[in-house]
Amino acid sequence: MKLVTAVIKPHKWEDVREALETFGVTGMTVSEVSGYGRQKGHTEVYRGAEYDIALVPKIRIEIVVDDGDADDIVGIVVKTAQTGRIGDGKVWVSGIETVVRVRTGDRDAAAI
Amino acid sequence: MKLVTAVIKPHKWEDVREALETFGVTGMTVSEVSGYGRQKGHTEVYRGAEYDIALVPKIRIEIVVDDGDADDIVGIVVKTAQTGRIGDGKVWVSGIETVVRVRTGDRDAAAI
Amino acid sequence: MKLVTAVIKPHKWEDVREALETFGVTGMTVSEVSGYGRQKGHTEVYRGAEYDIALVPKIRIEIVVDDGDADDIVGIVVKTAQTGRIGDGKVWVSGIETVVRVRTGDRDAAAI
Amino acid sequence: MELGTGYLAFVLVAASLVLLMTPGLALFYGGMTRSKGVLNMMMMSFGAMAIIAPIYVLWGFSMSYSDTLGANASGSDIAMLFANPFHQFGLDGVQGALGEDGSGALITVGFQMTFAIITTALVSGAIADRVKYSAWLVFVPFWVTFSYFPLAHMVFGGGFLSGSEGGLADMLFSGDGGANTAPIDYAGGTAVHINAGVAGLVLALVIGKRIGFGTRPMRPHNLPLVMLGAGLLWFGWFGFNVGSWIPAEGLDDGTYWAGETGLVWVNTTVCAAAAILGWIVIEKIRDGKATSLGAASGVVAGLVAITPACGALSPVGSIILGLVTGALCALAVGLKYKFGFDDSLDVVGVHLVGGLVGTIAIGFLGTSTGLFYGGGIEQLVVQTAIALFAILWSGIITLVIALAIKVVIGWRVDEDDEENAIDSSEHGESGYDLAGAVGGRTGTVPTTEKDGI
Amino acid sequence: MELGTGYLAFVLVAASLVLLMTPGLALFYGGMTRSKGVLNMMMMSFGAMAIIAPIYVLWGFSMSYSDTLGANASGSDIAMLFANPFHQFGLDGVQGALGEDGSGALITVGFQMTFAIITTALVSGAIADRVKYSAWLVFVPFWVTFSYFPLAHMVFGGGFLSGSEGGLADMLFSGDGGANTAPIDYAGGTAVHINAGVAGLVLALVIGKRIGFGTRPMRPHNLPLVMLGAGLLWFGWFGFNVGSWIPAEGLDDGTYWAGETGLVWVNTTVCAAAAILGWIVIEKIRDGKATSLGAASGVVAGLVAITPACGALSPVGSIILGLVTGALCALAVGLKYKFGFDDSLDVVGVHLVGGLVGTIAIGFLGTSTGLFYGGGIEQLVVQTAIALFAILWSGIITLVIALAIKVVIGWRVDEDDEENAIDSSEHGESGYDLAGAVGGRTGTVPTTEKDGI
Amino acid sequence: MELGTGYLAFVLVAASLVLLMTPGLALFYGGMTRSKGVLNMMMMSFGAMAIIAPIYVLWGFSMSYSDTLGANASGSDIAMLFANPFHQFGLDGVQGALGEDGSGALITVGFQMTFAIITTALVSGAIADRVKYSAWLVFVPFWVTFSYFPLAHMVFGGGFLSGSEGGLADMLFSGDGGANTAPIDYAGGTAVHINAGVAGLVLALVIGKRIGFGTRPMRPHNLPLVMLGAGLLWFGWFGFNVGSWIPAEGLDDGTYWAGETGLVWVNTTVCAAAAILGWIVIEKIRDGKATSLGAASGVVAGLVAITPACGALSPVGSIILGLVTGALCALAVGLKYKFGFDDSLDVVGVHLVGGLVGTIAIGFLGTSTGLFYGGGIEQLVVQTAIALFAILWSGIITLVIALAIKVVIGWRVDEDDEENAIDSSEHGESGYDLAGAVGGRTGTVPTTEKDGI
Ligand SMILES: Nc1ncnc2c1ncn2[C@@H]1O[C@H](COP(=O)(O)OP(=O)(O)O)[C@@H](O)[C@H]1O
Ligand SMILES: Nc1ncnc2c1ncn2[C@@H]1O[C@H](COP(=O)(O)OP(=O)(O)O)[C@@H](O)[C@H]1O
Ligand SMILES: Nc1ncnc2c1ncn2[C@@H]1O[C@H](COP(=O)(O)OP(=O)(O)O)[C@@H](O)[C@H]1O
Repeated sequence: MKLVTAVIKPHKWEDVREALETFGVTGMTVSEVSGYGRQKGHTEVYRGAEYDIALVPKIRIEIVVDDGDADDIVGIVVKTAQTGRIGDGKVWVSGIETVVRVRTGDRDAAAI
Repeated sequence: MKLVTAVIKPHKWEDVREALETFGVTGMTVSEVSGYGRQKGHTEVYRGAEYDIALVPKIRIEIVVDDGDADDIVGIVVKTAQTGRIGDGKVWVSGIETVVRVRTGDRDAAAI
Repeated sequence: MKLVTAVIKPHKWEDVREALETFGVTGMTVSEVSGYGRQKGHTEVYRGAEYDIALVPKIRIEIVVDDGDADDIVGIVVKTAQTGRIGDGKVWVSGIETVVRVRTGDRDAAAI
Repeated sequence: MELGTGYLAFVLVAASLVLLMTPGLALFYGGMTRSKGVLNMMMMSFGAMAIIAPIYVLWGFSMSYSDTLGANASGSDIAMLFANPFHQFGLDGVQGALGEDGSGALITVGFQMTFAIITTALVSGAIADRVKYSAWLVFVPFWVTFSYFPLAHMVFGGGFLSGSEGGLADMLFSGDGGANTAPIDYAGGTAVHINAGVAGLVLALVIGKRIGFGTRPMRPHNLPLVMLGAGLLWFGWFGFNVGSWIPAEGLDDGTYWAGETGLVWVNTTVCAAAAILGWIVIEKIRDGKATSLGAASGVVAGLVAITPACGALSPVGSIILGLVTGALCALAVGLKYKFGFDDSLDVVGVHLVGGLVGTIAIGFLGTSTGLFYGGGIEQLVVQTAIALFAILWSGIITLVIALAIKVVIGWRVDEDDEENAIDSSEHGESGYDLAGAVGGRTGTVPTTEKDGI
Repeated sequence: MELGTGYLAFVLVAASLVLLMTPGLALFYGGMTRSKGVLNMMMMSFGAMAIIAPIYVLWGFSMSYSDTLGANASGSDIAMLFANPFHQFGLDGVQGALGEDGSGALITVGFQMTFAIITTALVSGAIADRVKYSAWLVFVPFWVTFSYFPLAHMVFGGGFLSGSEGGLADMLFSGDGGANTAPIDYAGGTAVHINAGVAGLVLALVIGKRIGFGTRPMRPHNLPLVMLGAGLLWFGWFGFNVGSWIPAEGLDDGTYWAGETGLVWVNTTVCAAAAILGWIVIEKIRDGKATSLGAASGVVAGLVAITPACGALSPVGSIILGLVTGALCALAVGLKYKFGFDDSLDVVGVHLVGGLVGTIAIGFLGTSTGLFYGGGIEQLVVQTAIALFAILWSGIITLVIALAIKVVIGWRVDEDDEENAIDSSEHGESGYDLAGAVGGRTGTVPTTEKDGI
Repeated sequence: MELGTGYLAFVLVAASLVLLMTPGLALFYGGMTRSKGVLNMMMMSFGAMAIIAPIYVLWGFSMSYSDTLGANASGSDIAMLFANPFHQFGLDGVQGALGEDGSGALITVGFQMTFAIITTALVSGAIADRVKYSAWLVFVPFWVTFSYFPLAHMVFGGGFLSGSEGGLADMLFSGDGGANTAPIDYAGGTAVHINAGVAGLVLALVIGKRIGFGTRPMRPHNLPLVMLGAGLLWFGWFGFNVGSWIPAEGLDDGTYWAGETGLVWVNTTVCAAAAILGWIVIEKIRDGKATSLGAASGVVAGLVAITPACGALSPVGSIILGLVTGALCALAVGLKYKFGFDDSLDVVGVHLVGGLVGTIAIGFLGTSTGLFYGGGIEQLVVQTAIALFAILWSGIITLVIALAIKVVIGWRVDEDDEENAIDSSEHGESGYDLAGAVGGRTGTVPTTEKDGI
């Protein structure tokens, strides 16, 4: 099994979700995170004191997938989340040893 | 060392924590995330406009453990977080190369 | 490629970011999480009812790095985030198979 | 000085202030629930506004006051308990409609209407996070009609709990036609606070506990909202207490009005302030820390206690009442854990206890007739008697309505919905969506086929 | 009873209440936007306050009222539309400045000033989350000067939409000098609500939709804030309606004032309450659930509808008006999806529709002249005529100003900034930073070289 | 027109409005701190309410006003500085208690009490997020007693800073018994704002900076709360300024009252509005963007400046004052970074600077005696003199109290607690728990063994 982790722009989340659903991904875990990178943040000013807000909001998606699907899924995310502008995010893949569905105790392929 | 990642229902968090504590887990890192899966979200209506809220709140737990404990810990989480209803969540295990305790610089088994 | 995950005290975030920037890390993904461990939480009291708040706020940082940089980066985080007091956090390293930059489709070393 | 339009201008403002108390209460209560129930909590208050205002015009005013303000009642016994709901149905015959001689009767209607609303809304604090909204909307009109309007008539409308002939005080302390020791309840310790507090207790018992009560954390989700609510309640309470001044024979000129309203204003303020102190001192001793929830609760407890007493005490007496009430209520809110009833937001601990303390304290601290000022025991007995009667009346009426609703439609939402979020299951909404730039971390397209008109 | 200082004391309070409505509106609107636009939304209201208050002193009052309250107008035709802005420029010659004979004229100036502010602020709800703040600040003075001041003059200042000679009603229903059927608009159904509603519609059309309108979720980010805003608006509306009483010849004593203000107060309250019911009943039927946003919207819709009608209806008539308005507005807010214009926070569905319903309902429900009370068709025709005229006036003026701004400076912010967060791009701020102990999850050192003075 | 009850009805409302300012301030300040200190910040305001209201009844009123409102003072020199605290201790002998001739004295007591509360609460903005709550609760009674009551006596109670014989103005500008140029301070530029501003500065210096001041981000955590607070402050300020009208000999009828209160109302509003403009224009020029924090701050700065001047300026003069004050305060809030003192929420930049500008501007813009209106230099000198005296008095008194507390119990909380969260360490609470359905992301079972009564 593989774990695909994607960090994308927030307003791309809906598109990515739909594309993945179409492909057949039935589940994922999503969190709101902040990104730091080439895309610079912005400046805020409170009573004349400037704050350099380095972080930009991102959505982080974790998808546990069958080994064979990982590449396709990375491809789909990259394609759908792409705007071509700095800050589109990253996707990475790591191996996992096992995954269990809490409800049933099913393992691996049966668990996702 | 292994990393056990569990995504569970929020109201099970207390039970899971207690069961893990009893087993001897001394630390974990917890975050609030949203889950997408078989368990469907709900509908919200604002001035007649319907929103299909696809995501449901989940708790995500990360536990770095000794290789030998991973199976037991997965078992405990699955047992305690189970309600038998759709949406109970997933637990997955991946290998990690090293872990360091920031306070002391201790590594691996000594770090957790 | 490696993934370095660090869980640190919130008020150390700025220092860690600066140190990593100096070292040459150009990107990372940050989230607000809660930690459970030796550092105990605190007690809150609402109309006489006591709540044992077990979790303490932490910052979680994920950095995808070249294999060769992982150790240095762990070292930098440990050094900068250290206060010597309980609750300084953990850093762990795991292997990842690939990383892609969404904007360009570049892979691995070129992606970070 | 003539009473003039200044007095009526103040009552107009007072009515507006008391109306504001209900949204204020919605914030006070809403901030205290868990975030998944904030809207349901606030909607109970808004629902009370929606239903009671029209009812008050239709039969509420008539049932509370028509005998005394309109034509005379028949003098029958039942008229000691409530007035004829149909006598001035729809405000028929109440003077002040356009083009008529004014006399300000409609100003009074407005002012009294707001009391009926806030009293009912107060009850909702006992049953947070677990009740069908429809059940609440059914409860409201029955309860206000059978518990509040009668008690308002008895206390303010010349009925059984006022000083009137044939009333409770008359039974106790007037022999053959002599003047009795009139009960003192300036702005509603009995009809408002004891009434709401008892109703809260009965509902909490009939409806049962929230899932996880006493075992899962249920802490306030937004304390600045609670403090804002407390601030608005304090502000509104000036309408409540100061606006309750009524011209009595021989005491109806502007000079007397200025003297008494000034006293009521000062008493109201210092009692609330002192009750903050009373509450947080107990907290400091018991829990080690003075909390903001304690301060906000102290404000309300002090205001509750001074409600019946605001015209009868001296400012120094009001400080004492505040200190005592704050301390007692701070202790009383723990009772629900001891006895195991889930009065979620402490309607009992604050309104029943505070209302009792304030009502009975007049027997001690009242400057004309209180024990500490050389008065006899009579006032204390009368005050205790009206408090007990209000407990009985409210308890029985509430129990009957609550059980009827339990049997006929049921009170509780589905267990799953309660666990998940009552805001979502009952109202199809969630209180907050604060995530920075995501604009809703969730959700898809609004169904634009929805047709509108 | 003499009118005395009580009447003026109430107007002073009323002015303060109406002033509070604008921050209340800022909360009501602000809570309804996405979190990334809450500050921009609130700033539109605060900007209206900043600009209009000084303008009102400079030429606003003069342009609305100088002919009638100051010296006489020339009686020219243009004087039916607006008064001379320079006649009392800077309040020159308005009595009541220090040391002069008072007469309360400045109290009236204050009261009327707040109407100009809130009316303009209402418009901003139609254009949430996408407009340059500078464009809004340019729009405000032009719109208030050419749309609001003239309509205020026409309706309240004895101009074309009042019952005056040569006015619209006079054209319709007075033959040779006989009395006409005077239009009824107690506190501004036309000049305030229809005016703001039409302006909102025109702006929404000229400026265009938010990116993602109808396809991306845009739900309210903070509903307790919305309900708080609704509560403050309700409270402030007592100033708006009750404070609008004006002594008329022969009806200028305190008794009449007390009668009518009491009626207005009660009507205002029951109409708002009934409109909650009307709104949530429709929701229950259509969507299955009564929402808090619906209740808050019902409050405002009911208050809008009763604004012109509050002195002309009976309390029971006001309940009916509330029920109808609540239901109609609940249906009307769906229109924007059907017709595809992005009136973001439903200024059209609530203020235009509510204002029309209230203005026209007087033709049916008015107790003196309404159809249901045996009046003829005249009042209904007159009411419809003034409503249509207000729509036309506001529509044309707004269109001209909106197009001019579009051409000269442009309305929309950069697309990226709109996607990202308008609060950040236009104001350099973000609404919330709630993260527990982080103290800002982001950010570096404030630039301490900033020099201050 | 007689003054009648209308005037007193307004003062009752005004007292209520000013009371509301303190919760309003708690929101304004609370929203500006980091989220981990919001409750502590709000509790400083609520603590001021809790302590000062009772104190005011006990000795505050007597110490401020007893000589002038009660029996005559001895005429001694000290009586120029403060009145006898024991003369009317507990309001003993203040007329208006129940059954007495009213005359409204207690209404005045209530009104003045609220001034003492808000003035003290203002100070807390300078010391956010780092002070032991117990130290604050000790500071409050000493400061209000030795700094506020005397200054109130001097300015409002006929003492050293009023126009009285033997006063500062008399020393400067009256030769042998001739009339002096009376200082003008309508509602408290000196006693309230300069006093609070100086106290804030002294405390900030004595107590020291927050850990991380100038190096770590410390931005407002909830700006809608700040804007709500600003809105409530504006609303309450109508009570503050308009309610400060006092009948003077020969100027005590209703007509005069109506004229002057109208002027004060309009001046208050336009000055606040213009100060928004002044502030955001500076921001636009300096920082490139108009911020909501700037607008909210402008509101308060404008209100501060008009406080002393509201009865002395024309509406156009008030607009000018607002523009100037808004701009100056926008620049002044940067000073703390330059000089390195941590006046956390800018009590100095807003209240001291705004108070000085308003007080001194009367010397230029006062319509009777100001330089720009052909008056001499006297008024300007007198205004400057009273401002300087207030700075001195407040500075010395505050310094003594602050140092005493530093030595005896210490001001600062533990460093760890400050880093972590003062809300938790001082009050055992946290402001928000908004996490969707978790109901507290943290926490275990409430200790149900807690016993209650
Ligand atoms: N080395 C990294 N490890 C983890 N996350 C990263 C890394 N570099 C970038 N990111 C994430 O990807 C996001 C986009 O990166 P950025 O450098 O801004 O743009 P781009 O990927 O288009 O070059 C960042 O906001 C951050 O969340
Ligand atoms: N493939 C997946 N990868 C990551 N997380 C998943 C995946 N599938 C499900 N999840 C997580 O598990 C939760 C429960 O999954 P769901 O399909 O709703 O129910 P169940 O696990 O009982 O079949 C989801 O809300 C989501 O957070
Ligand atoms: N086994 C673990 N797995 C994952 N995270 C852990 C683990 N142990 C501790 N942590 C994280 O590290 C933080 C610090 O750990 P703690 O035991 O409190 O102190 P220390 O690391 O100084 O001994 C915790 O708050 C938690 O977020």
